[in-house]
Amino acid sequence: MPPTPANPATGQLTPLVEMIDIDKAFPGVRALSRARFELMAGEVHALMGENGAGKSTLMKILSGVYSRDAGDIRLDGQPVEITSPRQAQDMGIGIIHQELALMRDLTAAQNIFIGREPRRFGLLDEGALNRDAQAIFDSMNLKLEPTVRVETLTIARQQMVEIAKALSYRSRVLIMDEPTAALNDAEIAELFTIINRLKAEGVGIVYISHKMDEIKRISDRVTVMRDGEYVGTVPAADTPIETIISMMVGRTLTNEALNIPNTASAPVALEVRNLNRGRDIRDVSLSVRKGEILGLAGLMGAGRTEVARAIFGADPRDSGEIWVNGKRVGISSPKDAVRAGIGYLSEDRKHFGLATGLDVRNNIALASLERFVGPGGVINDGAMHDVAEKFIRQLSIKTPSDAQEARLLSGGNQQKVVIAKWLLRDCDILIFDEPTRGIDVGAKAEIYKLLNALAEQGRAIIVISSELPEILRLSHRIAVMCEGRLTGTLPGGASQEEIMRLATMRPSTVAEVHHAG
Amino acid sequence: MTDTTAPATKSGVRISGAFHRLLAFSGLIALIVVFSIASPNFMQTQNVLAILQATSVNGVLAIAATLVIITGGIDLSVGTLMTFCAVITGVVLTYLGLPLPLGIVASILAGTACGLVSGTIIAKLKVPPFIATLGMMLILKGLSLVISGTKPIYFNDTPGFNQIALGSWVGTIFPAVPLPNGVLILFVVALLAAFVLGKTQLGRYTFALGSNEEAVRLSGVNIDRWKIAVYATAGGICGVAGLLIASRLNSAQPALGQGYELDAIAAVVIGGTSLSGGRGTVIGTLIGALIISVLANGLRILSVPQEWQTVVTGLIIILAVYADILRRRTL
Amino acid sequence: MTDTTAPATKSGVRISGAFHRLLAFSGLIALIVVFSIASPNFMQTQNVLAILQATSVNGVLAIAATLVIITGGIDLSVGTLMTFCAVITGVVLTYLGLPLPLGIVASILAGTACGLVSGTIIAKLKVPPFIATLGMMLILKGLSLVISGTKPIYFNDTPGFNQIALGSWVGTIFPAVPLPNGVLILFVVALLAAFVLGKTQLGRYTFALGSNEEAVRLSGVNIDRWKIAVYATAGGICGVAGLLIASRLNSAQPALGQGYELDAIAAVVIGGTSLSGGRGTVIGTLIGALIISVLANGLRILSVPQEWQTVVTGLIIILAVYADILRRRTL
Amino acid sequence: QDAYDIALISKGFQHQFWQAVKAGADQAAADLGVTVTFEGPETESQVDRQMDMLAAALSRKPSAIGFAALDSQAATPLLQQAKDAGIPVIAFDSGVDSDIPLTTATTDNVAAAALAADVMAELIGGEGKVAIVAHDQTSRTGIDRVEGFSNRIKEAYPNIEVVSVQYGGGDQLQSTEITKSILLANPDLKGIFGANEGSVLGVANGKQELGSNVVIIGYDSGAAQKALIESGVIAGAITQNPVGIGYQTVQAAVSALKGETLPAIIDTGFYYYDKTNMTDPKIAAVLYD
Ligand SMILES: Nc1ncnc2c1ncn2[C@@H]1O[C@H](COP(=O)(O)OP(=O)(O)OP(=O)(O)O)[C@@H](O)[C@H]1O
Ligand SMILES: Nc1ncnc2c1ncn2[C@@H]1O[C@H](COP(=O)(O)OP(=O)(O)OP(=O)(O)O)[C@@H](O)[C@H]1O
Ligand SMILES: [Mg+2]
Ligand SMILES: [Mg+2]
Repeated sequence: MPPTPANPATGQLTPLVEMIDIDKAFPGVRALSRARFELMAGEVHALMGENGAGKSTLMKILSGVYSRDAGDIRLDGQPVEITSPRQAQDMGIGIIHQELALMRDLTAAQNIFIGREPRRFGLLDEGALNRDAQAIFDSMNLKLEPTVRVETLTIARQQMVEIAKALSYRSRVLIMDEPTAALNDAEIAELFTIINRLKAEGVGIVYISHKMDEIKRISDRVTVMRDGEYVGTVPAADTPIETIISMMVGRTLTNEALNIPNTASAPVALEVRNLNRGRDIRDVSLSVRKGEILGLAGLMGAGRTEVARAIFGADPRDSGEIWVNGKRVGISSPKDAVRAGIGYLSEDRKHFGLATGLDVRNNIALASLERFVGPGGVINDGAMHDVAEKFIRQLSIKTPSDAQEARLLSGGNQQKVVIAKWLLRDCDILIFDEPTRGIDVGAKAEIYKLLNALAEQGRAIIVISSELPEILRLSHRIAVMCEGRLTGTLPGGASQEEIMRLATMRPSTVAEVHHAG
Repeated sequence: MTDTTAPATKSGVRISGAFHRLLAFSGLIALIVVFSIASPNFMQTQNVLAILQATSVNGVLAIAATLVIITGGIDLSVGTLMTFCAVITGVVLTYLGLPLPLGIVASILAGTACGLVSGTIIAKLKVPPFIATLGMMLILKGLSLVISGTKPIYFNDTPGFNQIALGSWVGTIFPAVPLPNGVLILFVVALLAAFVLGKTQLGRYTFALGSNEEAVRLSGVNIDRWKIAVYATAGGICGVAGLLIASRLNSAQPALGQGYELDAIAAVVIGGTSLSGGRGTVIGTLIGALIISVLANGLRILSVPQEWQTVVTGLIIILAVYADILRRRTL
Repeated sequence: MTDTTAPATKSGVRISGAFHRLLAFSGLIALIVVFSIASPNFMQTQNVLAILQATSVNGVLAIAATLVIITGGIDLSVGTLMTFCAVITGVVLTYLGLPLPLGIVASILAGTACGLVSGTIIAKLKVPPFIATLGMMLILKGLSLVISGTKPIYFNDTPGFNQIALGSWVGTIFPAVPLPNGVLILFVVALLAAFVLGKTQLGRYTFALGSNEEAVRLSGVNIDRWKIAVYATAGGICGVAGLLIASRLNSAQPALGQGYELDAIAAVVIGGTSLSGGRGTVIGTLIGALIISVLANGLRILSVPQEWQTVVTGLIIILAVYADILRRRTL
Repeated sequence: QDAYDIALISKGFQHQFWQAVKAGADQAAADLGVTVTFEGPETESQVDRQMDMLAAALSRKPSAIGFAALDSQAATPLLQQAKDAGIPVIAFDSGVDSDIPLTTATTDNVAAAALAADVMAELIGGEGKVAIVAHDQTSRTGIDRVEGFSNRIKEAYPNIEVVSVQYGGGDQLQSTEITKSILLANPDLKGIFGANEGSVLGVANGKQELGSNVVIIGYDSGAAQKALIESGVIAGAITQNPVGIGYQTVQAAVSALKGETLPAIIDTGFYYYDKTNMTDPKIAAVLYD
């Protein structure tokens, strides 16, 4: 470990948190091996590593979720034992978990203050509860009703609720495990304002993310892990991104530009005409050609996910037609869509993507099980195993075997499993909603390559992403949505500013209706 | 379990949902209308009181089950716990000859204590609620027989004991409404339970546990303690049911109670509470319990042969719940 | 419901888990050891056969329940469906005087058809499984009484009918092992069910549905069809149970069956299958069913008074499951 | 004038014994031109369910009520209600501890079970071990028959020991398993008394499954039990006169409605029957299928 630098802001030398030589093993998996980490007060310390490197595990140990097998934890230089989340909270350690841990049947405000409800005369004071939650939302510039049930929120909004909840603890140490994975630029900017404010107040922040640009923007130091081991700690400002990446993956990645062929003359594979659904989708029409990747951009809540789900038949639509390869198709459920050759990767892998209790192999095969069925309905597990192994290699899914239960994988690796499921299904038309959510740089590049290859084979692909660079890098064309409407379509080489202009182009009538409702 | 309840019905007491709640009565109202037309005897005061009286014990048990089911658990022991509490009351009042208030306290304490034990086995030993309460059901069933010597214990020496369920405090004030105390007690228990669920920390954690237990734990809440508290509260409510049934029969019948858990859970589920936890209402449970007893009473009043009563009950339970699902979907 | 099963035990039949499975017998083995020491009569061949025979009906019902529970559903109708199938067999063989094979087919078909109806109500009408199968339980109970005229139907005119459960094909080949056919049939059903669960598409979707139904739907799978198929399969298995019980009693007893669902579900849960779905094994269920019948038999052999039998059964069920939890935790 | 509407609330419904009572009641209804309904709870422990049935019957305003009380004390308030409404009440099967019922059509279960004990003693030669498989530990009939049998043994046959009393809920399958355990635990067992139809059928089943030659005394009749007595699996059984109970209850109700006076007790009698006297018209008349 390099010598600990003095905190630039305070000049204080005792670290707020020290984790030394932490070991942790799960059945069949060595998650951490002599892992180290150090956090100063008033510092944003990025924790980096590939999917499955052990970042979440290390932070779960710090926040009392897991117990460590070996190693020391020091707080303000004093050795401590952290045995429960409650104890971590009492020590001033707060965490935003990577896998959202919300109570779906409760409201946003009830979630935020769970365990610390304001009371009057011994009874719950819902008024105060909602006011307090509203105050936090206001401080985050977040427009959200405290009384909305989190189950009805999109994953991005749920993420914002988690952030609000973590802020409400006023912790000295705040761990953020991929807080921006589901967020859009605007919300990320908002989050960074908050982080800077906390930093100024002397809070130590652990920041985990796979978005490399954020690391430069927000962090002071970067610690890199690989395979559960400590690789090194470097100052963020004067370390090139390439160096950090090579520390993460153990080699240098070449960032090849993707060649984007012209598809303007190819036949239209999917056409959506005048799609409507309540207030979320208003008269959306779009089309994708064979061999084309259409990026779908927009701010949080623009309705992109809603459009995708409506096309896929996951939600009923009020009106609108769907045409595949020039033929109108009736889609009223996902099975119709899949039969018509459409696949949809959900943005919410935990609830809509992964059968968490099944193993990796069966999750990958879930949408294509018929392929492995022999006479008498008997499954050919050998063939399934071979296919699963292929994807495990191709997407470098970190798992002890293809028989590991999906829920035991790290977040990014779970995402890869869901992607593999749709790659295996081999649909003519693929709708990928936030496909690289939580995926590390190396694997991201691999997925971009795969998507490109699929397009070259003549597949039509729609990519919904909150990361503009991703949209710009992948898309032949970019459609932009705002408040349920399609506000414009741009060519692949469009600038970020053009996209943002369309993404915020809200017709006054729309705004009125929205606020009235 | 598959959750088929729509977002609209949910936690606690809330005024905004009042209209919605009213609609939920529709299945019940349809039954009442049909039976009223079919038989002139159905809507007579005496019969209405008989229906309410028949609802009281199952209603109270169902409220206990509601609390537990909202946490995502299940309580199979409600029926035999009720009996056990009745037997304890019998021991206190008849065998020991202690005064009535002590008998009442004993019943509720015994219920709470047994709930505490179930809750502890579930929370601390991590035994699934189904097994823990199945075990409790059998243990209590046996103990009731042991303690009572397999004989009913009569309350003949405690005059006024049968007034707990059969008297009518309301009737003494408003002679026109001779509401039996048993029914009054059911309503009071329902109000209290709705209040606890909607307004107290215990209620909040009840919903939270059923919604995502792990998330509650990660939020630093002592989930064991609250879970135990829920089972203990449910146990106490079963103690009330024990008093009701003992008072109604003027005796503690030690062999009764098994099988009652199914009716209680059925009332809860008919009332729209999901067995997967996280959502549920006391008023829904009351409606569910009423549907069950209106159905039983109505079919009897119409002199439907007993084997057909069973068939029709099964059909109507499915239809009532389906109607409720349709209503929510179109809302 | 809280999921307390550890990662190690999960879907299907897998060889790597064989050792682990063996350990799961420990609770059962402990019981057997204790009873063998306590009574010299316990381990006699005849008593062992009696225990196995006593497991056969509940074991088959529990296997049916296992399938449904793995999907995250529940089937309360297994007991009365069994009876209904027995009555149908009675009608076919005794009232209509048709040959034996038709009676067998009729029972299994009747079970499958009823399962199909339950499954359709659940999948298409979105009625919660608890309600749909509760309704079915009542409907079938009533119909059994109606069809049979509330009288047992005897199979005296069908010689050989009672050989289905009581004969011993194994015994005719190996006279030293007079295994009753009922037990053989239980094992065959278990093997088939384990095969279906572990090796077929139906089995795969059974686990997938219980693990995350919505994810399966969004994978383009026709979940309704598979869900219905699971309930229909479970129904068919109940048809087998109907044959077993009818053959054992040489009659279709229309009033029997209610309450059997609790024993069946208990066997499933004692066997480590989680009521929240997604995991479970047939072998676990068999062990669960055996624990229940060993316990009942052993306590009777020891002439423990009945009320204490109940208490001890309750205690031991909790302890057995707790021991299993400890074992998994330390694995 | 409308035909009389008589509501019978019994202790059970599905058991063949109660179906025989119902058959008698239906017969009387046909003979006397009245209508009867017949209802009973699932098990004989469900006292409160029986109260709900009685309450619903009262709401129907029947002309008369026939009532077989699971617990007569518990029913007192509702019976009072019937009396106040001027609805005559006839008790049947077992007595109701109250002066409200105008008469009771009943069998003396204690005496009947004692008769079973006497026969048993004779058949096993006055010594050895016997067991009882009964239907219910707490219901009146269960208690009376178990006590009637075992008290008689204790008083009159010092060399006979009742080694086990177990309860199978009247469920044949459960009674079968119970019987097998008893037989296996007591290889020298001489006899078993099955205290109701479901129990004794289970006992016979268990005996046959184990190939034992234990002496069985049964209770009630029914086609299966009669066949088993015929074939010698069961030595013989006590029969009450359930058809008669049903018939006489309805008849008494009609008499009461017509203002006739009734005897305090209508003893419907009980008999021991076996292969030898089954076809005796007096016996055959009280047996049911
Ligand atoms: N409960 C568990 N049981 C078994 N293995 C586990 C468990 N939790 C984590 N692992 C394994 O430990 C390793 C580290 O996982 P961890 O979640 O810490 O990775 P991560 O660095 O956060 O990855 P990601 O970027 O994908 O979130 C992974 O291989 C994962 O599969
Ligand atoms: N202020 C708000 N509070 C709660 N829900 C909102 C709000 N604004 C929008 N929504 C909901 O967000 C949903 C639209 O989000 P959707 O996920 O379809 O959009 P998206 O463009 O994919 O955004 P995201 O980036 O969040 O995935 C609608 O269901 C809408 O009702
Ligand atoms: Mg992680
Ligand atoms: Mg989205």
